[in-house]
Amino acid sequence: MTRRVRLLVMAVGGTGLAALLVAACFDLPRFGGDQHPYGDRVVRASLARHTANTIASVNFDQRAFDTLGEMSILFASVLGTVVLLRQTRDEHRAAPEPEQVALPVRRYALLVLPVAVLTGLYVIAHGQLSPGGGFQGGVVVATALHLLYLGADYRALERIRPVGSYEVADALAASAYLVLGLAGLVAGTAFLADFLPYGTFNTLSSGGTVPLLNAAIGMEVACAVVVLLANFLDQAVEIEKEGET
Amino acid sequence: MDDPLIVVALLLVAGSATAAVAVRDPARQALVLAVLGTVLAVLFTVLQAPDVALSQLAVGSALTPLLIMLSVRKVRRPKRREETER
Amino acid sequence: MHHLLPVLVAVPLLGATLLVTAGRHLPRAAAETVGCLFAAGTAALAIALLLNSSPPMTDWVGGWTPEGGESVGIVLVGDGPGLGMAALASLLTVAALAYSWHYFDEPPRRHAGSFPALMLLFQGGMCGFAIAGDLFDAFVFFELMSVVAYALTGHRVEEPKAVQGALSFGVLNSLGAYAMLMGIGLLYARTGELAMTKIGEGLDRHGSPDALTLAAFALVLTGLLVKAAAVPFHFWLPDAHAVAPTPVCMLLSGVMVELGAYGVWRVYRTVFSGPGGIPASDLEHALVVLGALTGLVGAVMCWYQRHIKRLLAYSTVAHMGLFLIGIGALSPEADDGVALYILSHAGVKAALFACTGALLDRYGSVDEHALHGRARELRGVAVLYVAGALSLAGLPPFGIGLGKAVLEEAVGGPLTVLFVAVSAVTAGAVLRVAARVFFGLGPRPDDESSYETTGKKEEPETRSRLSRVPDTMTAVPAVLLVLSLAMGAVPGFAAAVGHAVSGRAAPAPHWTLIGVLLGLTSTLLALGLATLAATRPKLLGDGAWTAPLRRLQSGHIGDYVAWMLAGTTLLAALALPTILNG
Amino acid sequence: MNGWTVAATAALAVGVGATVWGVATGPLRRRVVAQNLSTSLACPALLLLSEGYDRPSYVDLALLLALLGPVGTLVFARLLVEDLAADPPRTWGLTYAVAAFGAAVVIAVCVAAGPSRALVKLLVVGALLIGGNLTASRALSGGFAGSRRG
Amino acid sequence: MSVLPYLVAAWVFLVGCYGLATSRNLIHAVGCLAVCQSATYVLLLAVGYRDGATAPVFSDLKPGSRPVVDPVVQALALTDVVVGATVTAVLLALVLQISKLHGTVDPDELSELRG
Repeated sequence: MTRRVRLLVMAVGGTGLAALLVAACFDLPRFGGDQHPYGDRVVRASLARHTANTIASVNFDQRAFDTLGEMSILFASVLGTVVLLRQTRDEHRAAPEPEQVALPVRRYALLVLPVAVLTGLYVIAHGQLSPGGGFQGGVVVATALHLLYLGADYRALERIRPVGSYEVADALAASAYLVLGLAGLVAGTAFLADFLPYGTFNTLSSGGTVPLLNAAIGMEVACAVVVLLANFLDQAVEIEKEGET
Repeated sequence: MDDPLIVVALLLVAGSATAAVAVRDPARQALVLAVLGTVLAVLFTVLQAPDVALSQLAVGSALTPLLIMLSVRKVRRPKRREETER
Repeated sequence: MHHLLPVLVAVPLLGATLLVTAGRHLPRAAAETVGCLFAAGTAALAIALLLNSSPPMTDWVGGWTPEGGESVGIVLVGDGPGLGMAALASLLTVAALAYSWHYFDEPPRRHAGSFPALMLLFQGGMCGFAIAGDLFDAFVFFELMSVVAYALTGHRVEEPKAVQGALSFGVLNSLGAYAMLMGIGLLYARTGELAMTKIGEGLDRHGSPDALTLAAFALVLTGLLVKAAAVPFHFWLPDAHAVAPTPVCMLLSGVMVELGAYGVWRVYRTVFSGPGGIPASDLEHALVVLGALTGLVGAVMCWYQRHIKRLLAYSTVAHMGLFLIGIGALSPEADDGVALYILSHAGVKAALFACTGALLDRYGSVDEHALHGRARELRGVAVLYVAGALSLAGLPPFGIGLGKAVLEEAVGGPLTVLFVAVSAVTAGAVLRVAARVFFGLGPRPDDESSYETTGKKEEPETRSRLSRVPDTMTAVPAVLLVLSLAMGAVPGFAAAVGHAVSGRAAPAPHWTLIGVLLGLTSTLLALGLATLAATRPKLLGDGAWTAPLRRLQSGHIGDYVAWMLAGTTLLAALALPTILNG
Repeated sequence: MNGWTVAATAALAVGVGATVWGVATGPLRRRVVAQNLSTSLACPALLLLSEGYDRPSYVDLALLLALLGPVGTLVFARLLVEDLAADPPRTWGLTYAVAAFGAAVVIAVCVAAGPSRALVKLLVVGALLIGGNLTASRALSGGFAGSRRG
Repeated sequence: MSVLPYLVAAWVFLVGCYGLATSRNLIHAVGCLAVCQSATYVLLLAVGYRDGATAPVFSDLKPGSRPVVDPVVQALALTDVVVGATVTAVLLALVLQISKLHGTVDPDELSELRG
């Protein structure tokens, strides 16, 4: 298809879809409206289970099955990336050149690294209380480790990052989520049921299984993102085709 | 809808999304996407969704740009070599 | 029993995590055994649940059973069709894993378990989608299934075609999923609910349909129809199915695409079928138009392929068109027919892909012209291939024949001609391949260079080119074909399927004289077409008139996206009369 | 609307609006600076919003942005180092102005918070914001690579 | 003005589709897909907004003292963000392999699959 035909088809389809969406927008309830039946029920249920952060209650208790799917998507895409970016037969690894980074940047990176890891852990730990949770904190922890690549060089990062162990930890965290779900079936009433005591409202141990599932997700996400970035970094920095110098 | 804050945040999102599409060079697009991520996080805060804003910040401000920039670097690298060989 | 519904998803996922945990130290055979065991365990569970699915089960995950009719949890629905699809997906996963036993080239270094783990994740995603009773939950598992499928399609990363096909697949399906999510957002805005039945009630409460209903309908169906490869959303399918590893093709063509059609059925039935949704006549209108287009385009493109896997992929497109017409008929009889059709089509299509995989690994080619007469020695594979082709045509007593006969009777009218023609042409194309490749019939086709993708210079998927076809690679298709024969021939089976799908609303599906005659007609037509094509290649082989159609299949992502937008518009336009009248 | 949210609106409309324009157009050296400034402007805006909505827990957002924003900029500084070396940005005036704005916002919010545990968090945010912004600017304007690259 | 958020979501989605259809670089195309996805976040959160309400996070808020926005859409958007990031990663991995094997990332120059 030539570019012109494509643009023509695109114009027809885009105009139609635009008209449809705009018409739908004017039929939507007013922005900021007061009709949220499901939302109101969720807030009540969350308070009844002593979970201060309602979003955490939705993610790890009321709609925990969605989070199971989400976690599996992350797990699958990491596994998929590992498979897709594997080292093929005509490729070899070249040791990356040591790089020198300006002192202020280096200092900044090394200083911020522990702060960022701590912040990430804090965000995970307070997931059921304040905004944040396993997903957000996990990404922060994983990103923080890559400050070593930015501030020092790739070899420094490789030293603290045995990718294999992170892969195993990723899988273990994912299975921990599943096992907790099955424990709900055995000990409680249903798969992913919240079978632990709900604790005191607005404390770290409140919410029953919510903090546990949250922690499993935090670990899973942190490890998954590390493995994901490791594969891309390998491609960008180390892996070369045979014949390239 | 009388909250100017929401209007401003929405317009910023619309503007940076349009820019992210209009900028055709992937490295420069990654810069715009990083800004889009930040602006989206601000919009989510204004819409009272701090949890989503946090994850958008975590993903949009460092992770996605890093992934895209690493891909750009990998894609560009062989070309560089050819040019120097010529 | 209903508590075990979520376990159907948890077991394969647990297997996958286990394989990744232990995969670094596990020998390959052990990893593959573990994969098979988990897949088979899930399949057994799915069948056990299926046998108990009358009356339908519902399970509220996390024990959030409704209070006063309202719940905050996610509902899973274990009825006949849902569990049937889950059981089909699980059984086919077992078959694919058995087929791929020792099949692949070296697994990625220190990742012996990665391929079976991905297959298990795929299985988990498909099961989760099949039993979802909550629209957003369906989206999540839809995405899980898609993401795994992209990775599996691109598994052979040293093949230029494989990675390109996987990317087209990925971009189109992700965009479709986002369109679906936009639709879910619109529905949530209107009704404030996510459980499908609740959304349906909410729409009804609101009154007659308006532009929002139409937009939500078009967007949600776009996502599902991209997966179901309806024209003009179908472009990714031949590109992806032609390049995916054979065991993956078996799953993609056999059940994943059909899950898209199943999703259309489920979503329409539970969300849009009330007075506040889209009237049945409009849905029928839309699905019959799209289905007929899909059937015709698929059949024509199928006939003019020489890349055997692409040919089979287009035949899947063509048959998807027939499924969509059947779903659009919205009668219990048609549902029974479609269910039988999908079940036995899955077996037959997977068997045909499996046989093609054997060709690829033995000769390093899947090009019909290049393989002319070369596979004479593979007698067993030849028999399976011909049996598969004949059953694709609807030869009684194969299950496809029965499903198609029931469907033709339910749909009736001029569409019967389309059914006969589509199955005759697709089966004729497969028979033509069999005649040329296995029997060397007719003159050797000249090898002119052409626009389209040929099947030459394909890398075998096994470690080296096989000198003989291993037993697993013939046993799996044989079993699959026997099963799909049994679906039509064992009298109780069809009745059980009918009971599971539509309860007692329709008479149990059974063979009728007209059905047998129609099946025989399309088989004879297919045989005739194949003989004619093999012996007189010039007569039917000149596809010049299809050139414009073939140029559309350009492999360009931009084209495919443009067509997708046009398709959404078309879908909305077909259902528009409702809004104008309402 | 109160004074805090009005200030946040102004910071977003003028400051972040300008950076969106800056990142979308012009030479690469302008775009990277705009990207860096977008985080250094959005972070104080988030602090102002937290105060304006009377939600101390929203400070976490600013904390995260102050941490990760400069990291994002360092990604670009590192991976675009060759393109930037040829044409380094020189916008110290603007950088210091934005840093001063950030400092002013942090001080204002601190004063409003009064001495408490929240104050510590706010000070950490302030330090990270200003330190990160300046380091990232320096890295962009050719200070990333050490002496070896020259 | 009360439809502005929805219109912005629609605009972002369409603009992303336009970019995807006209892209000359696959990495850029994957970026455009991310833009399309951000439309879904905007739509979902706009749907859940309630005038004058605040976030349903009660660590620093007395339950019942202020109206709260809909938490469900936030959980959905959160899931969606994760999905988006991972899909981007898988697609970028595929683009990397395309660039290695085809030597280009311009969709106009890819000609392996046709007809």
